[in-house]
Amino acid sequence: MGVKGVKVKLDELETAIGRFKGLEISIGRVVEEIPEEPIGPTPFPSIADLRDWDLKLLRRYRPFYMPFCDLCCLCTFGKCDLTQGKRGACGLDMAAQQSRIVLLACCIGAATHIGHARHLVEHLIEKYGRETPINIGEDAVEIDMPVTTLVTGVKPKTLGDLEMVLDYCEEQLTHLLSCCHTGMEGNNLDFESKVFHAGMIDQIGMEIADAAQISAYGFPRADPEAPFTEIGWGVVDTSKPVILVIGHNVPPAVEIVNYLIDHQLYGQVEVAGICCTAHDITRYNAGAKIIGPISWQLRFVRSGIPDVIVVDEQCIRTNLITEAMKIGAPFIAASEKCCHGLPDRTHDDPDAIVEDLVSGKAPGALILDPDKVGEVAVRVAMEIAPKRRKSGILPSREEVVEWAKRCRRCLECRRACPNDLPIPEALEKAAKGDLSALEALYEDCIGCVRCESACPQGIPIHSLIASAARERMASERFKIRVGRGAVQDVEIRRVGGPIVLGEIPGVVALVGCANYPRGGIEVAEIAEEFARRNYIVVATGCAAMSMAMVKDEEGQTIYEKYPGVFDAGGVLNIGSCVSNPHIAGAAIKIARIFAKRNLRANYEEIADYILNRVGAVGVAWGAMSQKAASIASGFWRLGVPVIVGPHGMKYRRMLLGRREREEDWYVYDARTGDRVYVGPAPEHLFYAAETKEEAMVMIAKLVMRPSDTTKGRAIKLTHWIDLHKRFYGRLPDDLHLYVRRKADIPITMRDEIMKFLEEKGWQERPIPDPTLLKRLIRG
Amino acid sequence: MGVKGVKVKLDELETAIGRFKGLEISIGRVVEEIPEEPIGPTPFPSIADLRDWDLKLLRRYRPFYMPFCDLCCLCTFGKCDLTQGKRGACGLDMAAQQSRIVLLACCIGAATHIGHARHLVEHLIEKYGRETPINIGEDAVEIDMPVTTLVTGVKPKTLGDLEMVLDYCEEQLTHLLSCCHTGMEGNNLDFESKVFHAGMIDQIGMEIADAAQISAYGFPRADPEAPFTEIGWGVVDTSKPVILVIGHNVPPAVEIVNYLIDHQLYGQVEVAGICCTAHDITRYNAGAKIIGPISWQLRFVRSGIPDVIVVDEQCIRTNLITEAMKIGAPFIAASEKCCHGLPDRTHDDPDAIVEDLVSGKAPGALILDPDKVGEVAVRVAMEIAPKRRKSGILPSREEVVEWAKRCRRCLECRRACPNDLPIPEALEKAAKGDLSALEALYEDCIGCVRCESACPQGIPIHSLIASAARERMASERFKIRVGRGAVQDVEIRRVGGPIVLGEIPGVVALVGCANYPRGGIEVAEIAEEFARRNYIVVATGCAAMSMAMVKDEEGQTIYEKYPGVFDAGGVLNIGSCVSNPHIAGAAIKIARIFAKRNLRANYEEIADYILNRVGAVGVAWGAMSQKAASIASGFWRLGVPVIVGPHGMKYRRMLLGRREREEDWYVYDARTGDRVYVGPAPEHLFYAAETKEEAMVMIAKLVMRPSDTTKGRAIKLTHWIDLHKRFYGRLPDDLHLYVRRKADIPITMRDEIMKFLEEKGWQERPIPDPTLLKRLIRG
Amino acid sequence: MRGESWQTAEIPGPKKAHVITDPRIVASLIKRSSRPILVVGGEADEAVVNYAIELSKAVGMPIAATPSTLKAFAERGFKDAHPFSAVEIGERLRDPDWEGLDGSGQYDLALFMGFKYYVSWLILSGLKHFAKRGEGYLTTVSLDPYYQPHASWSLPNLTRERWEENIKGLLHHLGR
Amino acid sequence: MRGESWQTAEIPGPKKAHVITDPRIVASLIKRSSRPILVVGGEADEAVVNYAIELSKAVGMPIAATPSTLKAFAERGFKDAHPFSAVEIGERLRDPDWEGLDGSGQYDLALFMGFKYYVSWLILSGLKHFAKRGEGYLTTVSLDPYYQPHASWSLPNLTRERWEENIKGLLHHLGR
Ligand code: SF4
Ligand code: SF4
Ligand code: SF4
Ligand code: SF4
Ligand code: SF4
Ligand code: SF4
Ligand code: SF4
Ligand code: SF4
Repeated sequence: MGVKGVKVKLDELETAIGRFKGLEISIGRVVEEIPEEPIGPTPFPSIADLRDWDLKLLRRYRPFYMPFCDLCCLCTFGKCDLTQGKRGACGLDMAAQQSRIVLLACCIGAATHIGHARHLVEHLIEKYGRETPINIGEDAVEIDMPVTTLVTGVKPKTLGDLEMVLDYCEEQLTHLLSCCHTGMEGNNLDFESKVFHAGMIDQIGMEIADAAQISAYGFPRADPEAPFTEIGWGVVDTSKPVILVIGHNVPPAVEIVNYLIDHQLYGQVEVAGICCTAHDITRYNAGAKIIGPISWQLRFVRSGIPDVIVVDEQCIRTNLITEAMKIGAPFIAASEKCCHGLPDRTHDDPDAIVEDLVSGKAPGALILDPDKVGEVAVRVAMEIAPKRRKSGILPSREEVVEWAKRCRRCLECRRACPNDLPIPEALEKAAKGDLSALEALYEDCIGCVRCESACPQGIPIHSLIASAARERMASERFKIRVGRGAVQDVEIRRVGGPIVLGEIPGVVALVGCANYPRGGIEVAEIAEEFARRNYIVVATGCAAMSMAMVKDEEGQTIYEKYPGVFDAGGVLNIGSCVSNPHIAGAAIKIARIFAKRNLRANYEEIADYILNRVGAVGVAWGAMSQKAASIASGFWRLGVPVIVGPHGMKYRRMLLGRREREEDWYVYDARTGDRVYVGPAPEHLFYAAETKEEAMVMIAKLVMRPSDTTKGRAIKLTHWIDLHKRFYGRLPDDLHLYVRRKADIPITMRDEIMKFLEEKGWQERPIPDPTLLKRLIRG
Repeated sequence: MGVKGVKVKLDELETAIGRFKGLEISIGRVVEEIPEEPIGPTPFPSIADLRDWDLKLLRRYRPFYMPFCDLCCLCTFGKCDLTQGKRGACGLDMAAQQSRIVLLACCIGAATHIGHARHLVEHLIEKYGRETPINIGEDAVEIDMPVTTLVTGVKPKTLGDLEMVLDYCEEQLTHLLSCCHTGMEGNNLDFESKVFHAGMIDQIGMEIADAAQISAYGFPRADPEAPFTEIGWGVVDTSKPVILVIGHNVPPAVEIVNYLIDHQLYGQVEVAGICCTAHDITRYNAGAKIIGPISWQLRFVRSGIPDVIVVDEQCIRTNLITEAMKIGAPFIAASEKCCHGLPDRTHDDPDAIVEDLVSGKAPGALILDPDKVGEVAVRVAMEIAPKRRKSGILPSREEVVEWAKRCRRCLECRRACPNDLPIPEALEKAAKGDLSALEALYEDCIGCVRCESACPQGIPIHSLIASAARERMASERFKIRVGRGAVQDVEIRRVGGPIVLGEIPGVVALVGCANYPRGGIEVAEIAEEFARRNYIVVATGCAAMSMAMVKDEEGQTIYEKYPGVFDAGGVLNIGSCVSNPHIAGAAIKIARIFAKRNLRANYEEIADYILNRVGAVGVAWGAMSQKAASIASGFWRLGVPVIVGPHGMKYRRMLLGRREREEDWYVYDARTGDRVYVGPAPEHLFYAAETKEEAMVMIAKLVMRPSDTTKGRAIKLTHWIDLHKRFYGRLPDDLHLYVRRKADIPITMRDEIMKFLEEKGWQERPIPDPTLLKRLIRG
Repeated sequence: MRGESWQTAEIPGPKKAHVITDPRIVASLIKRSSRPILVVGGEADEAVVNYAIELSKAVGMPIAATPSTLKAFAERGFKDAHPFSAVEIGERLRDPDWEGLDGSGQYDLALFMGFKYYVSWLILSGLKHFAKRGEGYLTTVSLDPYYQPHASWSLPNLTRERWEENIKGLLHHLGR
Repeated sequence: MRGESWQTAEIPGPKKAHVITDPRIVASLIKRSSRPILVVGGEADEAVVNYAIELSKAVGMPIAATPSTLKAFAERGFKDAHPFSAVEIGERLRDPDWEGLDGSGQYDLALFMGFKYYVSWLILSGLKHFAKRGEGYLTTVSLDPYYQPHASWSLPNLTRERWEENIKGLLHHLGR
C-alpha cells in the first residue's frame, strides 16, 4: 500500500499544481486559524512541555512498582539483576526499569493505534479523496476532534488534514521509544512523565482513526439512537455461509459487506466479527453480527461454524491459522502487520486465489487490498460453505468423558491457567460422566488455552470446556446497540452542569479487553449497578460487548433497558477501542461548553479542570494489552482516574494517592490564591481492585471532585456510603475526609455520619474554586 | 523545542507564501525528478514491499534462536511459559517471540537514531536555515545520501528536504513497533522480515543525522586526510578547567566550543568527550579530545578530573548524576530524552543557573537549549575549577589494600560480572599488598560496576581496579584521526573494480560498542591484521576508538601507521555511530559507480548486487545496544554479513547458512538464466564468534562472494587459509566448497590444496554472473 | 514442586523466598519482630479469617484487611482489622516513613494470607524490591498454601489439609 | 548455590537442568544413548581437551570442537574432532534433519564442555527449546564446572578440584 499511496500522492501533486523539477517546498505544520479562539501555550507539545503538570500529578499520585521480574534483559549487557537496589550495567535501578517497561508498553500501544490510524487514513484518502470532510456528528458536534485540538491546537477539516497530525504523533512516538534505549533516561518520574506523553499521543491516534472511519464510512454520528444488532455465540445463522472477521482495522470487513451489497448477495452470507472489527463493521452495517470479545476466538473457530476467517490487525490469536486449518476454513490475512507466513497474493487474479482456497491447495492467503479481500472472502465462503462439514473440532459429550479419563492430575494445566481454574478437579468429575464442573469453568475461562499447551497428555481442555457448555454457548443471543461515536454538544450542554456540580454522580467508562478474573459478567454487574444509580455509563471495546452478554429476568440486556443517551442513567456503547477518545472528548467538551475554557493547545488547563471538576472514572476490568496501558495513561494525564482488575497489577505499577498525607491534597483557590485542603479527591490515578465489589466502591469514591457542590457531594457520598455499607458492612473509615461542610452530608444518614464525624474531630472547611495551576488564580 | 520548532515553521510559512485562512494544502511526498535516472520499483517501501527479498535471504540464512528467557512477559495475559513448544495466551510460540524481541530491540535502536536525527535536523534548521545545502563531500561526492536515495528514490538537497524523509522513517517505525503488540504478527520469518525493514529505516535515520551535521557544522567532508586528535584517559590537561561531554547528539558540545571561541577562551578550557559526542565534537574541532568509549565513563568521572559534566542522549550511564555529585562536578542534562529528574532551567537566566551550580545549591540542571548549555557549562567550569578538589574518589594504594581485606570471598561480584572476572582472587592478592592481579583486570573490565552493586561488603571494586591501573590509565595517550565521513566517488572508482573482482580481498567494518569479552585490544588486533593484509578497514563509534588505544613498538597507533584513504591497506575512522551509513553507502556506490546500476528506489537489485559481489563484512565485537542490533539488521538486508563477539549471542538469534546444504547455494546466472551452484558465499549473515581468532578466520571467509574472479578468489583464499592454518593448525575442512576452478587456487599452496581437493572428489565448476533475482536475467 | 512458583510462569529472579519447612520458623520470626502486621487479602474465606483472628490475638498483631473481608471480621466481633486494599497496603508498607495503623511507625514483619496467587506475588515483589528498612528490607511471610518466591519466607505449595496443619502448628507455637 | 545459575542474573524459566549429583548419572546417559556427541568450546584448556579425548575414546563418541581448539586435538593425534563453532553446531543440533558428522543422522545426546558460561547458556537454551527429537527433545549435558540450567543435566557449580574429580569419576564409570 505504501507504494500505491506514494504514487497517488505524486499524481495528485502533478495534476494539481503542475510538474516539479528541483522544486523546493517547505513542509511545515499548517495551523489553521480559528478566529474565535486564540492558540494556547502548548501547541504540538514535545516530551518535556507538559512535564511540570506531570510532576504535579506524580507528586500526589506516587508510583508503586511491583516488578514482574527481578531482572532487566533489554540489552546484551544484561541480563542484569536489579534486586533490592542493585543497578544494571547501564546504571539503571529497579524503579526506573519498571517505569521504562511501562513506557515501552505504552509506546507499543500508541504505535498500534497510530499505525492503525495511518493505514486507515491512507486507505480512506485513496478511496474517498483527501477532501472528504471530517464529520463525526453532523451539526450536533462543533469540535470534531477535541483531543487533537486540545493537544495540538489544530482543527482538522478533511481526511487530508489528518496526515500532518499523524506526522506529529509518529514523531513524538519515535522520541518516546528512543527513551527506552539503554543509557537514556535515568529517573523513574521522568519515565512516568513520558508515559503520560505516550498516552496523550495515543489518544490523538485513536481519535484520528475513529474520526476518519466515521467520516468516510458514515458510521453513526454521535447517535444516541444507534441501531441494535445481535451479539453472542448463537447469533449466526449457520445455514448460510459464514465469514468471520477478527481484528481492529475495518476496511477489509467493509469491503466484504460492500461486495455483498454490490452483488446482490446481501443477506445470503453471514458476516460476524470478534473484537473491534466486530464493533466497527456493525457501525457500518447493523446487519453484521458480533460474536463476542477476544476470548471468544478459539471457542467460536473450533465450533467449525466460520467458513472463511479474515483477520486484519490487533488482538488476533497469533496461531489462529493453525486453528483455521483444523476446521478447514480458509484464512485470509489482510494486513502487512500480520502476514502469518502466508504468500502475498495481493497482485494475483482473484479467480486463482479463490480456486486455491476453495480447493484447499492453499490454507490461506495474504491479500493487502481490502477490495480484493472483499471479493475473495465472499466468493470463497459461498463456494466452500456447501462442501464444508461445519462440525468443527469440539468433542462430543462422550469424547469429553474419554479425554477426561486420560487426565493424570498433574496440575500443570491449573498452574498454567491465568485464573487458576480448577481444571483437574473438573476433569475428575467429568471422567465420571458429570460435566457440570467443566461447564462451570466456561464463564471464568478467557480462552487462552495455556492449559492445553501445558498438558502433557495433550488434552484439548478448552474444547472440553466449550463442549460441556455447548448449550449455554448456543443460547448466547443478546442485543447490543452499535457504537454511537461521540457525545453531542447538546448532551454536554444538558449534563455539563450537573456533572461538574456533582448532581449527576459521575461518568463511568467501562473499557478495554477481556482478561477478566471471573468472567465478563462482572462488567455487566458493574455497569448495571451504576446505570441504576443514575451515573452515566459509557463503554467501548470488549467491555462494551461483555456488558451486553447478560439478560435480566425480562430477557433484556442493559442496552435495551437503558437509553443510549449521554445523561444520568444512560448506557452508551461508544464503539470500538479507537472510540475511546470520545470519552476523553466528552470530559474536554464539558470544560469547553459548560465552562467556556479555550481548548486549542491548552492541555494543562483543561486537564486541571477535569481532575478537579469532572467526576469521570475509567474502568478496564479486563485490561491486558499494551494498547490498554496507553489508553489508561492518556486518561491519567487528563486527570481521569482508571481502575483495573487484578490482572492489571501485572502492568507493574500503580499511581496511588495517600489519603492520610494531608499535605498532598491542597489546591489553589482560583478566586483568592489561597492554598486550601480539599481532601483526597480523587484519591488514586491508577488503581487495581481485587474484586468487583472493591471496584464498585472505588468507582463511587473516585468520582468525587474538589469542585462538587454540597448537593453534588451529598449525592456522591450517598452512593459511596451505600455501596460501602453493602459490601463492607460499615461506614468508610475515611469518610470525614470527604465531608467538607455539614451540607455535604446526605440527609438520610445525617445522625450516623455526624456521630462518626464527631469521633474523628471533624470540622467544616471551605469549598474552593480548585486548581493546581498558580497561573489560573484570578484573585 | 517542539513549540519553538512549530512556531518557526509557521512564521516561515507566513512570510514565504502569505497568510493562510482555511487554506487547504496537500502535503505529500515530493519526489524530485533526477532526469538521468528513472525511479525504481520500490519508492518509500512499506513493510511488505521487500518481503520477497527478505524471505530469499531467510531461506538461506536461517534463524537460530537462543532464548534469553523461557518466558514472555510483554502483556498482562502473561507471564507465559513458552518452553518447548508451549504457546502463550496470545498463541505465540518461542520462535515468534524471540524474533519479536529482536524486532522490538531494532525498533528501539532505529527510534533512537531517527529521533536523534529529527532533533538534530530541527535544531540545525532553526540555526542555519531550511535551505542549508546538504554537502557531505563537496565535489568529490555525487550522491550525498545513497541509502536514502536507494530506499526512497529521493535525493535531498537541503536540510529542509530531510524532514519528509524523517516523516517516512517515523511512519514506518510506528508500523513496525505496532507489530510487537500482543495479537499481531504470528510467524517468526515475518517478524524477521520486519526486523530487516527496521534496520533499513534505521540506516536512513543515521544517514540523515550525519548528513545534517556534516553539512551544517562543516565536519570533514569525505576527507582521507582528516586531522588527528588525541584519545585516552591521559590526554586531558588537568591544569585547565575540564568539561566532559557524553552522548551522541553533538549540538550542546558544539555550542560549548563556540562559546569558548566567541569569548576568546579557546584553549583555556579542555573539552573532552566520551562516546559518539566525542567523535563528533572532534569532527567539529580537532582541538577537542576523546577520553574513550562508553566503558571509560565511570573510571574517568571517578578520577575527579571533569569539572562539569554535560550529557545529551544515548549511552549515558543512567545514574551518572550520582557519580558526578560524588566528585562535586555539576551535571548538565541537555536532552528532553534524558532529564534525570533535574529541574528544567531552560528558560532561566544563565547567571542564576551558573550561580546555583557553582555554589553547589543545585547538583545539576536540565537545559534544553544548546546555546545556553554552551554558556553555562563554560562559565561553571571556569568558576568552579579553581575551587574544586580534583582528586576524585579513586582510593589510594593503601586504601585499596584496606578495602581488599574486607572481602569475604563470597563470589557475588564475580557472579555479577559479565566477563566473569576473577575479582575475589585478585582481591585476595591485593589484601596482601600485591595489586598486580587487580591491575590485570583493567583491560577486560567494561566498567559496568555490576560487581559493586552485588558486593555485600560495599567494596568499590571498579574503583579499586582503576586505582590499581592508575599509572597505566594516566599514560593512555594515543592519536586518532577524526571521523572523515563518507567515501569519495573517486575512491570508489579506484577500488570498485578490485573489490568486486576480489583483488582487494575485502572491506572490514569495525563498528559498535565496547561490550568486549576481553578488552578493546582485540579490536585493535583484528584491525591491524586485516590492514596489514591489504583489506580496507573502516571503523566507527566505540570500535574506532578502541582501535586507536594500542601503540606499536614505534609508539604509533594504527591510524598513524596506515593511510586514511578508502583503498587497500587503508584504515579509516568514518566517524560516530550515525556515520555507519557511509559504509553501507560505499557498498551501494560500488554498484552505482562501478557497475552503473540505478540507485533510486531500487533496493532489491542493489542488495542482490552487494550480497553477490561486494566482499564487505561488518564486525561489532562489543555490540551491546539496541542501536547496534538495528545497525546490524540494516546491513543484513543489504547483503552484508555481520560478526559479533560472544556477548552478541544475547541478541537471541543468529542468521546462519548451512554450508553442506548444497541446494541453498544456487543462484541464477544473469547471462543465461541457469541455476548455478556457487558455494556457501557468504556463508552466514549474522554470526557470533567466541574468540577473536574465530572472528578473524570468519572475516576472511565471509568476504568471499560468488562473483570473485579467479584472481580475486585466489587472493581471498590465501588470506583465509593462512589465517585458518595459523589459528587452527590446518586447512579448512570446507575449502573445496570455495574453490570453483583450478585458477582459484593460490599458487603457493597449489600442491597441498590439490591433494585436499582430490580427496574431496572436487570438480571444477562455472563462475556465473550471480543474482538471486529472476528478473535480472538478461539472457 | 513445593518450592516452585505455583503459577508455572511466575519466575521471580535470583532472590527467592526461603521455604517454611516448619511453622516454628514463622513463630520465631513473629516473636523476634518488634512490630509485625498481618495482611489479609480479598480471597480470604471463612477459615482464613478465623485463623487470621487467632494469629492476631496470639501476639497482639494488627490486621490490614482488604475491605471486602471487613464484614467477616466485624461479624466475628474482631476490632483490630483496618481497611486497606492490596495495592494500598502494599504502597504503605513499602514506604519507610509510613506511620502505621496506629501512628507508631512502620512494621518490620508483614505476614500475608488470603490472596489470589498473582496478586500477592506482585505485592510481595514490590515489597521485596522497595520496602527499605534501614540497611535492609522488610521481612515478608506468605502464609497461603502455595509458594510465593517474592516473600522472604513462604509456605510451599500445599494441599488444603497440609496447609491447615501448618497454620494450626503455627498457632500452637504461638501459644494458642 | 550449587544448583543456581553461576552468573547470578541468568535466570532461565520453569524448566531447569537436573543437577548431576553423581557422575554415574552421566555415564548411564551416555551408555543408554545410541548416538552421543561431545561438543567442546573455545574456552577449553589443556585439561578439558585431554578429558574430552578420553571421553570420546571411552565410548567412541565424536567431538564437535570450536575451530580454535582443533590445534590442541591435532597435537594429541586425535582425529575425531570436527570443526564447528558454537553457533554452527548449535544450529545443526537443533535441526532434527541434520545428517550428523558422519552422515548417519542426528544425535540423541549432546555433552558440552569448555565454554564461556554465557555462551553455552545460550546454545543450551536454543537446544532446549528447539531441538526436537520425535515427540521429545535432545538430551543435553553440561560438563563444565558450573550449573547450566538450560541443559537437561548439568554439573553444579564446582571448584576446579571437585570438577576434576567428577570428570575422572565419569571416565571411571565409562571404564577408563
Ligand atoms: S523481563 Fe521478562 S523476558 Fe526478561 S528475564 Fe524477566 S521474565 Fe524473562
Ligand atoms: S538495559 Fe541496562 S539494566 Fe537492562 S540489560 Fe541492559 S545494561 Fe542491564
Ligand atoms: S483456556 Fe481457560 S481454562 Fe485454559 S488456561 Fe486459559 S483461562 Fe484457564
Ligand atoms: S495438565 Fe492434563 S493431565 Fe495434567 S491435570 Fe491438567 S488435564 Fe490432567
Ligand atoms: S478491548 Fe482489548 S481485547 Fe478487546 S478488542 Fe480492544 S484491545 Fe482487543
Ligand atoms: S504477549 Fe502473548 S506470550 Fe507474551 S505475555 Fe502476552 S499473551 Fe503471553
Ligand atoms: S565493572 Fe568490571 S569487574 Fe566489575 S562487573 Fe563490570 S566488567 Fe566486571
Ligand atoms: S562480592 Fe565483595 S565480598 Fe564478595 S567476593 Fe566480591 S568483593 Fe569480595
